[in-house]
Parts: sequence; C-alpha cells; structure tokens
Amino acid sequence: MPRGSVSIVVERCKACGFCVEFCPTKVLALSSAFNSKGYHPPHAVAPEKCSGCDLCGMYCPDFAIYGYRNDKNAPKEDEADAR
Amino acid sequence: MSSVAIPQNPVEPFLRSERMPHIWCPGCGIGTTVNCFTRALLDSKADLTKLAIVSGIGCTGRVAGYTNLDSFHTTHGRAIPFATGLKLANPELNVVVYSGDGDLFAIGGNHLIHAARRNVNLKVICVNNLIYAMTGGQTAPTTPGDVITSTAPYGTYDPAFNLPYLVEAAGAVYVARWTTFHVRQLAKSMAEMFQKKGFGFIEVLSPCPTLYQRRNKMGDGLDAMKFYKQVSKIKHGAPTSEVALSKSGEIVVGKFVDRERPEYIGTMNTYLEQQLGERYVEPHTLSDDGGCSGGELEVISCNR
Amino acid sequence: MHADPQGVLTGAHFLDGDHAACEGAIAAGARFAAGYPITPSTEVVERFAMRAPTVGGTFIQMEDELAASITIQGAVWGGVKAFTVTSGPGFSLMMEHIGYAAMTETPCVFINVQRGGPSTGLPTLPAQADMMQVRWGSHGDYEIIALCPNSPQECFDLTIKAFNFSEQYRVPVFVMLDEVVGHMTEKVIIPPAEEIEIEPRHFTKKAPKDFRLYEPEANQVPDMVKAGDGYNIHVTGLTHDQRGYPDMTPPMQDVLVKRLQSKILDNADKICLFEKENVEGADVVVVSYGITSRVAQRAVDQAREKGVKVGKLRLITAWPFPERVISEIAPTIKGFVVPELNLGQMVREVERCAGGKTRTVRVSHAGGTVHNPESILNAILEVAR
Amino acid sequence: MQSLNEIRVAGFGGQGVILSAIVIGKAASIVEGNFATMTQNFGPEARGGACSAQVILSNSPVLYPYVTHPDVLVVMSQEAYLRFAPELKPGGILLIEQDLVRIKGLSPAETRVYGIPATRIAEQIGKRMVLNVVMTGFFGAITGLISREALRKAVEDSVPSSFRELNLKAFDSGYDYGLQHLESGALEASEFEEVTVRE
Repeated sequence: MPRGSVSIVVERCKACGFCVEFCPTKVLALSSAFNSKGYHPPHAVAPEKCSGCDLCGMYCPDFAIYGYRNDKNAPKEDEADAR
Repeated sequence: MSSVAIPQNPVEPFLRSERMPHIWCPGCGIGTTVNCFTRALLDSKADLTKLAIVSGIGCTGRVAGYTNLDSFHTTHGRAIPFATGLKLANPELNVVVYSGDGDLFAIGGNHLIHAARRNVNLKVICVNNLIYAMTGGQTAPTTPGDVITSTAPYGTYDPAFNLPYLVEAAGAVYVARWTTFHVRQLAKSMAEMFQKKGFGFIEVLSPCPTLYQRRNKMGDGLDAMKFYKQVSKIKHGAPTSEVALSKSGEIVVGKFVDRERPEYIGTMNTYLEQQLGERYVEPHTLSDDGGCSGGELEVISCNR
Repeated sequence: MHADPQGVLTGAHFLDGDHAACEGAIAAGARFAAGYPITPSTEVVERFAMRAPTVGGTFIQMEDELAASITIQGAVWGGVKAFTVTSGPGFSLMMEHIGYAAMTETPCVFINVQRGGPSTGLPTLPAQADMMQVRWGSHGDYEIIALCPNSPQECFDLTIKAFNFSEQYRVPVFVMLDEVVGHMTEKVIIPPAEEIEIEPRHFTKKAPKDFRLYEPEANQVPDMVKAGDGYNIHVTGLTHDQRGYPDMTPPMQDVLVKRLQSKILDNADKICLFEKENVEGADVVVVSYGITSRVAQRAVDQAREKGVKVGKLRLITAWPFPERVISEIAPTIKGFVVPELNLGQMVREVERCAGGKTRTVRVSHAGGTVHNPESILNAILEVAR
Repeated sequence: MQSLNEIRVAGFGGQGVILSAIVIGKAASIVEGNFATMTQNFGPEARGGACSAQVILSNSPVLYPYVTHPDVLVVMSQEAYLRFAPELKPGGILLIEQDLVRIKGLSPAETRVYGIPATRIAEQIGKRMVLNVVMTGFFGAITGLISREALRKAVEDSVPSSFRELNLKAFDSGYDYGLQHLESGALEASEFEEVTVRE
C-alpha cells in the first residue's frame, strides 16, 4: 500500500495542469477523458509513488484534487518546501 | 484503501460548496491562494465563528462569496473601510480583507494607506494579477511597463506601484510577498500574519492567463507558475525599496517587514481611558434583544 | 423598547440643530459614527466624538466620505447602530453606499446638513437642494426614507425616528437638515429615557441552519444577525437570493428590487409624517418642509390677516412622498404654493400627485438664505385670486 | 413678553459673539422658561472675519428665525457697526464697545446709544477674552430684557468650570457698569472718542 492517495473531483477540474507539474513524485498526468465541461482531468498514473503530501491540493485552484496519507497515524514528516 | 473512509479535502469545510464551481478561469491562481488561506486558518486554529472576510469588487473580490465564513462582498475599493467599521464595532472579530490589486491600490488606495497608518488590526491579502481582470484586462496601478492591456494597446508606460514598499511606508507591521507557486510558504506566512496584532499585508502574485498573459503572449497559467518558479528569489528582510516588479525580471519574495507598532483599538481604549478615567465606557455591541445594554446614568454638562 | 438611560441627557438644553441631532442619535442607541469634516455638518460628529467614549460608543474620523459611508455599514454588521454625517459635496461622494445600504438592507442613518450648491457652492449657507439627490442619487431602483426637521427639537426627535425606521424597515434613513436648522440654537427638551421609544434591532431567533439572511418576514423585512454569531452569512451588493448568494438573473432582480421598494411603499402611510393645518375649506395650501416651513408660516399668517383662506401642509417625511394627502387635498383647493430653497424639486412631486386637479405654484429660491416671506405671500395671494 | 425682542450681536470672529448670543438665548429660554431662537452668520474665516448672531426672544415659539431690524444691536467692531447700524429699528438700543466703535452718521437718529470699554474692563479683570461676557452683563443692565440672575446663571452654565469665576466677575463688571450709565442716560455721538490704535 502506498503512503498516500489522491482524490479527484473530476467535474470541478479545469485542467490547468498545476497538480501534474508540481507533484514532487510525479504521480499524476492529465487523462485523455473529458469531464462534462470538456476539460481533461488528471488521473494517477503512478499511484504507488504518492506520498500523500497534498501539494496537489494546495495548488489546485479549483478545489478538484487533494492528497492524503493512507495511514493517518504515520508520523508526519516535514514536507519539503516547493522550490 | 477500500475500507478506509476517504478523508475530506481540507479546503471543503471552508467553501460554500453549493456555489462551486467558481467563476475563475482555468489557470487562474486565486483558488490556489484560497487553499493556502484555509491551511493557514487550520494551522492557526482560529475560531472560525469569529472570523469575518471582507472583499471589494473584482475577480479576487469573489473570494468572500465562496468562503463559508461571515463574508462581505462590498463596493469597489471599499473593503478596507467596511472592515474597519466591522472590526471597531466588534473587536473580538478577526477580520480578513481579501481583494485584488486594482481594488485595493487604485480605487481603494487611499483607504489602504490610512488603515495602515492607523494600524487597524486587519489582515489584508492582496492577490496581484497585475491587471483589471474582471472588467476585461485594463491597466492597473500594478501593471509593469511595456505590457499590452486593453486600455494600453501600444503598451504601458505608467510607472507601477511597488506594493510592499508603499504598505511599509504607510505603517503596516507585517509585509510579505509570495507567488501562487509558493503555496507552503504562503500558507505559513498567512498563519504568521494572523498571529500578529495590527495591519498585516501579503501580496500574492497570481496568474491571469485570460487577460494579462494572453495579450502579452506569456502562455497559460501553468507557464506563469513555471515562470514564478524560475525567477523568484526568496530574500527575507529585503528592503522593500528594492523589490519592485518588472515584466520579466526577478521576483523577490519573502517576509520583508515584521515589526511592532501600537494597534489602533488598543491604543484608542488605553488613551481614552487615560484621558477620561472612570467616565470612559468601553464600546459594546447591541444585546441579543437588539437594544443597548444598560449602564449608569451619564451626568455631564452638555453645553457647547 | 425604551432608550438606554446611559445615553440620554434628560432635561432642557439650549442646543443647535447639529448638536441636537447628535443627542438624538445617542438616545436612539447609536454607538458608532464615522465622518469626514464638512461645513455645516461637522458639529454633529464633533459632539459625538466628545460624547461617544462616555456612553460606550466609537467615533472614527475617516479619510473621506466614501470611507465614512461604508465604515458605518461594516459597523452595523458588527452589531451596533451607526450613522454618518455630511453635507453637499460629501453627500455626493456617498451615493454609491446609499445603494449598497439599500441593496444589502443595512439599517443606518445619514444626517445631511444641506448647504448651497452645486459643487462647493455655499459652504456656510443654507439650501434644500439635495432633496432629489437623496431619493435618486444612487443608481438603480430603490426606496429610502428621508425626514426634514424644522427646529433643533425636531433634529433630536426625528433623528430618533430615523434610527427607529431604519431598524424597522432595514433601510438607510436620511435626516435632511439645512444650514439654518443645523446652526439654529433653541430650547431642546430631552425627555427621560423611559419616555423615549426605541426600535430594537430585530435579531433572528432562528438557529443558523434554519436561517436565511434575506428571507422576508411578515412585514417584507428580513431579520438581522451580526457577524460572529455563527450564521456564516454572505452579504453582497450583487443581486442575490434569500441566502444572500449572488443570483444575477432577471427573475431574481424582479423579486428582490420589487421587495426593496414595496417594503417601504406598502408602509408609506405609517412612514409619512406631516402637519396639516386649516386645510379644510382652504383655497390655497402651502406645502413646505424644513426651515422653509417656518418662513412660510409668517406668510400664511399674513395672508390670513388679509382674509385669505389658506391652509398649511408641512412635510416631516419627504420620502416616501406623502402622495395620498396631496392627492386628497388637490381637488378641494384652488392651488398649492410650494416654497423651497431650491429651484424646484419637491414641487414636482406635489404637481405629480395633484394630477392636474389643481394649480401648483413654485416659490423657488437659489439658496444662501431663507425666503423673504413676502415672496410666499404674493404667491398665496395670486393663487387665491 | 417684551416689545424689544429681536437682538443682534456682531463683531469679528474670536470676540465671542456667538457665546454672548447663546448666553442671552439660554437665559431667556432655559432659565426663564420663555422661547428663544439663536442663529448665526459666519464667513469661511476661522478668526477675524465678520461674525454676527441673532437672538429672537418671545413668549411663544419663534417661527421666522431671522432678524432683519433688531430692537437691540450689540456691536464690538467698527465693521459690524457700519454694516448693521442702519438696520436698527427706530427707537432701538445700540450697545457698543466704545474703544473699538466710532459712531458716525447714526441713523435712525432716535437710537439710544450706550457705550462700554468692554475690552479694557476685561483686560483689567485679567483676560481680554471675556469682553463678550462684560458686554453681555452690560446688555442685561441696559435692556432689562432678562433678569440679572437668569443671565448670570446662563453664563455659569456656558463656560468651562475653570473659567467660571473669571466670567462671572466679567459679567458683574459689565452689569454694574451698565447700571451706573443707565442712570446717566443715553449718550450723544459727540461724547465718543475716535478709535485709535492702542498698544
């Protein structure tokens, strides 16, 4: 089981690509599917790499994606600052 | 992960979710700043019941309407005086002003400098997309030189404000600048500002792909984010006189000012109490039945 | 509800209209004022600045009238009764926020001590030339209430009334002084607090989950809350639904704007205050308000001495305009005489409500001083002929 | 009440013209229980400009608030004299600050004129500022429109407590001066000195 997962609300997504670009472990890619507004929402292409850091959630301007840790009790490590 | 309940997006409780999706364009950074804002509120463990958010008019002016707090969408440029009244009438409220660069620094510029001068305990978050976006991309007081806007079809030559420099000079106790690329730093900075007493100000540079960038062939929102990543330099404590922005030059980010000055309401109460002694009655709001709370009969001369 | 004794300076005082209006505001429960200095209104806030810290109130001098007129609205949503004070040029700057108060149903009071205009005009001299501006100055359709005192005593009484109306109907209310009334000093009797009726703010009794900020109650007026009480309200100047959420559609506009109008107009009979004297059997009725009503009284007395049957209608409420009383009188007389310190404002309303059933004669005056009573007398004699 | 019920007080800004009128109005309306309406005219200058105030006294509510032909004119400057003296009612009373006002071409001729060196008296008492209260005392004695006690009470109520004694002394001085000169009757214009510059 990976350390983290992402949850995606595809209908809110406007495909800005922020989450894909700035995911530190490159979990995401925009899918070829459309949502009802015609945008390509992201999907997890490498879910096993997800750390649950929620940087995608911090970046997403449309509140359409967020990451979380699978083990809530795992010690929280300092997230590397996005640089 | 099948049986484990999926936790909620941390931003969700802060949103009026029935109003989603919001009106902001694809690649606009305002929503990103809202994420940082909510993380900062979570971190600072603020009592959300006692938190009010006030916006002016414009794209960022819509933030108030999307946040599930006591929220006020006021008139163009006047978020700060509205917030001043709200705070003075009810000092236990934490009042955040969330608005855009045009709203806060052009039509509302006078109010901003005076609130900073008074050091009213307001937390001002200015999303700076360098342009009037909601009205269609006109020149703002923040638009850098040599930029095409709808009202500067041959390019801009009006000098732009250096916001941190202006706000520091006016008297703010906390001044920082970040971009929407710096999400963690921004959230941390907001939380830090909320802990401070007095007039705090954070400028957040944010993409405007639809109006600012498209007209200037600067790509989309993601290109702006990559640009921020590439040219930003964190310089905490940088002299604000040296952090002016240009069209394609370095973006100095960081916390520039963190100082102490007497905050307005406290100063007012202390001073009046000192002047009036026992005659001084601290301001109070209406009681639940809608009346003034009772007090002792005031006996003073009413002569002019 | 009675006034809070803490703010009430019971007794007989020799006060000018500006100071009396300030005492009225305090007696009505106002505990917040924001202002920007402008002649001839400044004395109101000067007095409030002196009085506020001793009654649990706050005064803040803002950077301009735009700020003052919205700061008070922030204060109202913070949970106090609040007012601002201004005159001509400052009043012009406040126009946008009159619309905001009307649209967001923010109960607040504006005291306008009218001076001569346009522009900087006559800073220290009287006029009654903002009477249309107060009604129509902000953009869009809306209703307000405007009251016109003609003495310092009425400055006190009507400012209380203004606050009461503002809470009752959740509407901005205007006390329209003029420089003469504002600076005229007379005896003002301030009654004991228990004799002063105060309209409390109508805070909702509903729990947050059941409450909608703009759901009208039986009288078409929604209940209030204040920030920080857990209701997570949203207030906007945009056209909004009952939750306060923007809903910029023609049907919502129709519902909202019509209610903003009807909550006032349907209650016009309760809001329209006037003084009627010797109107029955009169040939001429002089319609006046504010300081002009006192000047007109001299002309009316002189006309009566000459045997003219002349009645008097003094408008205490200017807006909503007392249409009914005018239209009832119109068919019974030879004509209305309407003196005012402007070149013809409220006279148009009189003419409209007279509906062609009688003459309407204006006695206009560009302002700077009051009418010569002779000019009003001549108009009365002319109409009576 | 009285036949002489319209009063104008005039001088230049800073002399306390308005306060003088307030004291008169307050004494009549609040202390004696009649009606009084005080209005004022002032220019844009904070100090030194022409300044006048009018008081109408009556035993019924006052309607028309303006004075066009006062029964009593109190003047404390030459400018005010020149401007307002012609408006005085025939047979009216003119009270002047005699060091600052030079009577000439007085009309109507039957005016009764009384003068007082109010500024000098005020200076002797200790503060030039109280000349208006000296003038008010003088007004009370000459006109007899309002009782001495009522005026005195109004002075007491209208000045800051730290200046109360000084102002009451000024009032009494003006009043007593008035009583003495009332006995000797109104003055002829020729009895006044010309205005000269004083150190």
